[in-house]
Amino acid sequence: MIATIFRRALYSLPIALAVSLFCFLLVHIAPGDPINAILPPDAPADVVAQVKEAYGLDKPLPVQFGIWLFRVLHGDLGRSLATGRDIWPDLHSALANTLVLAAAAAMIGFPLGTMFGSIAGAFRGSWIDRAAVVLAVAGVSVPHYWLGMVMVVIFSVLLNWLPSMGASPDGSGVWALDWGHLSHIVLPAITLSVIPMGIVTRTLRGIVGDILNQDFITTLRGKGLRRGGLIAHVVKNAAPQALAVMGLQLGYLMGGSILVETVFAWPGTGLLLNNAIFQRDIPVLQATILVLSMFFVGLNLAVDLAQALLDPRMRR
Amino acid sequence: MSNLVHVRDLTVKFVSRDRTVHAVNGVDFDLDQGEVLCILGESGSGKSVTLRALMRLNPPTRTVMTGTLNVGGQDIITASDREIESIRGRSVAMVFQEPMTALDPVFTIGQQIRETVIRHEGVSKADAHKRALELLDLVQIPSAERRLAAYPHELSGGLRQRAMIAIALSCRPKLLLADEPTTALDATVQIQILLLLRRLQRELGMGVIFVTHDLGVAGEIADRIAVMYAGRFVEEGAVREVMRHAKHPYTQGLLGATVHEGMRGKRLTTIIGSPPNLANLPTGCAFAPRCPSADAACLEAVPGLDGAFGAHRARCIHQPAEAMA
Amino acid sequence: MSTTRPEGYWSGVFKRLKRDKLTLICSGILLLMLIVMIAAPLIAPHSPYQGSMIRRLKPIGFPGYPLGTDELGRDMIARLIYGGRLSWTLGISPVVIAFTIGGMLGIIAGYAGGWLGMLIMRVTDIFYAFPSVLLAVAISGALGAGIFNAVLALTLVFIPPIIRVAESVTTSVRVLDYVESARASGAGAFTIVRVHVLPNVLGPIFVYATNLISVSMILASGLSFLGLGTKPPEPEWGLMLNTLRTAIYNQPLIAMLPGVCIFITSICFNMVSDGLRSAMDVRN
Amino acid sequence: MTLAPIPDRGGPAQPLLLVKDLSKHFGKSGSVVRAVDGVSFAIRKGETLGIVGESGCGKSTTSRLIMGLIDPTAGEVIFDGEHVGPGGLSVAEFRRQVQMVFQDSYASLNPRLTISESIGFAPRVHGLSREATNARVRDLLAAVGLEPDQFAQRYPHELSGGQRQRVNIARALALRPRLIILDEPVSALDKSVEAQVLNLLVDLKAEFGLSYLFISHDLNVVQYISDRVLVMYLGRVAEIGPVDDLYAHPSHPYTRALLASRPSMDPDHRRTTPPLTGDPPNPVNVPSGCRFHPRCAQVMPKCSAAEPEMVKINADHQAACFLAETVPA
Repeated sequence: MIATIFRRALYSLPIALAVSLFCFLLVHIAPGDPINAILPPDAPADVVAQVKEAYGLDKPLPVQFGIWLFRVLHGDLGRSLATGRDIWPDLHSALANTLVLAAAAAMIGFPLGTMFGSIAGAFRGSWIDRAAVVLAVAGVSVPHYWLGMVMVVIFSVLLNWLPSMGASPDGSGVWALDWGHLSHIVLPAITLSVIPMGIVTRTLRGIVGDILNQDFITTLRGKGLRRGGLIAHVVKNAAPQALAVMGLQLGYLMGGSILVETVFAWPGTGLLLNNAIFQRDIPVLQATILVLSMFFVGLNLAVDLAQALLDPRMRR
Repeated sequence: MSNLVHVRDLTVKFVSRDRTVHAVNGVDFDLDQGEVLCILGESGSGKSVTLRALMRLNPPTRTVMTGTLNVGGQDIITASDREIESIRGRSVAMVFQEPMTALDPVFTIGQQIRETVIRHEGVSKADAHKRALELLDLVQIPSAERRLAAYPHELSGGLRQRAMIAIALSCRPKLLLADEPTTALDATVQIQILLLLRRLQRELGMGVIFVTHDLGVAGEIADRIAVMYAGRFVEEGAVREVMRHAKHPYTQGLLGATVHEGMRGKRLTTIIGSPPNLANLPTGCAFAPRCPSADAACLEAVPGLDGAFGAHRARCIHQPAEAMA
Repeated sequence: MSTTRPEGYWSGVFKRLKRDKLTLICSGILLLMLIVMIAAPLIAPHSPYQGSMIRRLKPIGFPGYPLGTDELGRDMIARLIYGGRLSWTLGISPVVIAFTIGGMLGIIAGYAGGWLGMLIMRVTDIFYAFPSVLLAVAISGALGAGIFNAVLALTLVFIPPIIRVAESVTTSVRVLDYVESARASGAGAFTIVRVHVLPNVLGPIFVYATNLISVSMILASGLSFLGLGTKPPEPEWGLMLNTLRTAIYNQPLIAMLPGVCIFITSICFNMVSDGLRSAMDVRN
Repeated sequence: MTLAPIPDRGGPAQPLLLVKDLSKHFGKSGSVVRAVDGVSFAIRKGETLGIVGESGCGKSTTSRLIMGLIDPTAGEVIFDGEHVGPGGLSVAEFRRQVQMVFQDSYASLNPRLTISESIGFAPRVHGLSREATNARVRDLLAAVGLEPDQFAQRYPHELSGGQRQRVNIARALALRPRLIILDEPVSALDKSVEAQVLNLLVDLKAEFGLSYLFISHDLNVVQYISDRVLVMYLGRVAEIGPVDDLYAHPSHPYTRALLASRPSMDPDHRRTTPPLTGDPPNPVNVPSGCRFHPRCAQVMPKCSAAEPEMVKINADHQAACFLAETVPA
């Protein structure tokens, strides 16, 4: 088992390295001299020279990558062009807010998707199944940024029940668990939960349907097991795959919340990214994407390990 | 009515939106306690469906059953789901063809035996575990304690099938149903499983219904053989009678087509054509289109089984001269 | 056995599709939208660009402007029709390009295997380490706004998943006995791929790609919504949704219209893709 | 181009196919699967050589190695006196002379091609004109007992298993090969259809002057169709000999066990004890010495120490067992 963990962790190392290479190159695919992507256009000449030296911009690309990676590994993600401040503290609080939002959306989307999907899979061809399929297709087809606006129109503009912007009543970027903050998270969380709900519904419908079609289900029925006994078998067989899908979806929620955060002005990584794009603040863009994708790589590894833990056939 | 199994005019249909498949079309037989009946037939003959009907294991939403079907005094067709569930695995148990897919891959062998015992006898987990150990011993699986903790994929094909049999025997059933249990196994393993089943049947005094396509396997284990074609028994009788003095042209054809020792250099007799479409059966004898001795009379009505129950009888109006296989 | 006329694979697929009403309705809607967009100059009552300060944000049903006007007083019908042209192009072209490139690479990886297949698949793995929205935003964010950059970014997002599907389908076909038997007949790799592999793998890859169109429509409009795709004053559904955000207090219904168009397109492509999949499934 | 039958070269005494020390090891160091390990045999002109063995014995891998569908780890294939490979008979030319029929009749046919296109594929690849190919396809369909007008334009899913296997045989014949490798060709068929296909194979062999390599797990079928039989166990040859001699006087304990495992077909003389216990072992960890020794009833101390050489029992019959003795002719 320990060997498995070690081997899989080892396999994600080159991936992590390649991901950081991609993020490093983002600065270089941006049009113009990379120095202009790192420094404001009005930076004095000596600062330009100093930064060129520090980043090794006059050296060949592989060396530059080495220097950049070294800095990143030591926690130096660079400075923002727009504010001139260190990126990490801002990114840190934004990351926390995104995590809160993603977790809230997952807590809505996953259980609902699991419920709809399992019921649909268990009763293939029934009206419940058809309703769940329509719901799932609608969930994955809806432009969620538009859905966010619809929610705002209905619940904020027309009914005036819930706030439409920000993460907290006082406008600060720090989230806490109380009613004021909760009311702010309701609309963005519901909006964000629609896609994972659709996907989890679809996947679980497939998984449960497939399991119920397997020969061993006939064996179990032949042993006289009642519904409760059967459910235990279905759950244990479905768990590894279901977990994998949910893990990936959690990652997509983290990385994909940019549109919803923009609609609701939620002070997370998405909003940070949006502002960075708007101000062409490439260092912030780079740092945010690096951190989010590293998170995703780690999540993938965790999902892999959890799967191996749950499925005896994958332990090797 | 003291038979363990009593079946009269059993039909099983699978109904879907597009078509109706007549899988079983009037099967009659009795089985006594301690008797072994082999249902012999080719793919699509309805032999597995008949077997599953005895436990009502065919897909519940699409299956329509009619006739009389009585197992251990319980009417299977009219019983409630709850009654069926308490019969399954307790008084009637089944062994399947492919143990790899018939066992749950993410539960250990031990868990899969214990849950059956606990389900039907409500014993403690420790007692169920003790029973599981005894059962592995009974089916001759060595180092039982270790094997109980193993998952199906960790066992060889032969051990998996033994584990499957242990599960089936876990509540000492009166009737064991076996659906081609040796077909997926290697030759040297097949004979081990056959001999094991024969010994267990004798020791436990079970009635056994054994479905196979292999005449040789039937010859090793059966007391009686029923030959099935297009959802009907076309011939039924004691194993020696059927194998040596087959009455029905289909059985004779099957015997002639089965390759065995001493046939080298001879031309094999074959049955021309292929089996009928079960969604669209002919009105008369279903075998008539392939039968060498068929005539117009064969197409008029389905021939009945001649003779009394338990006797050697065939569903043919011509009953051609007895032929040696 | 009856002597029915032999039936090819595709005629069977079409026969099954004809029975699937939902798929037919959705294809009909998509076809109708396509015709309207192609015939835009003939159908649109006004120019999509010409605005007027005195006609700003007129409600639905306003005389001469059945769907009202936007925040610059431009006719919503014209902008929605012309916007569809751009949105569809932005949504569909990345999938088409990715289908071509990714399909080719995936089939090569699946059929050739070896170091080449390994290389292709490992590079694909790297792209899988990014959530798709993030990847699209990262690439087009670094490249800057513009239609070309948005299409490029989305193409890069869709190539890896298509490669994976193409590779796995090809690998499963390659080991089938009929391909082995074609190899045993002495045919060259190119002939085998053309006659035996392509006809059996293109269908599933194509179905998967149609499924991606729905995602691509949402992402493409999303990029424009973020200001990364089209630039004003070009009409594009995502961009329109963004600029109309200011109007959600006084004309909420008009502000929602572009999103409705994206939603309908996306859901129809999804339904058609599902319908195709089950029609092409031989098990049915 | 006419794709005429290829004339014989070395005369009747020269074996049609000679396999020398063929090996295939899968996997990397640490867990090597020795699927085929030093297998040698000959197929004579006009004969049927049967290969029997249980799952994992390497019989299917052997057939794929001969066909060149997988690359051997070691060994050589000689066809009619000529080495197959660089410097000898080209693989393309070899494949014109050797063809294969697989077990799964459905997976063996491209679902998108008509029967006629499937059979005509190989001749077209080898440059036969469209007209000549069509004529040949019709001849072949007739030869395997399928009415050309009725079947040529059909698709595989419209045919029964037996009909599909006839099509596969026709396809294997399309290049006028001299040797056909049949890998479990009747195992997936019902008994009544199996007999039809076996009769057909016997007829075609005479009609086209073929030799067969017939692979099966079914001892009865192999006995029926073969002239000589080769028994494989865990990637090695256990015994090889003329069918009557081998079935009547098996010299290897494994062959004896295999033969004794067959159902008796006589309810009055049923088997009473299983000839072997346990399953065939996994080829990942092969036992030392004689690979059969852990299951062998007559095991001796030296069996686990050294691997037995092939012992000549008589002119044509050999077994790899220390207990096998030469019988004076």
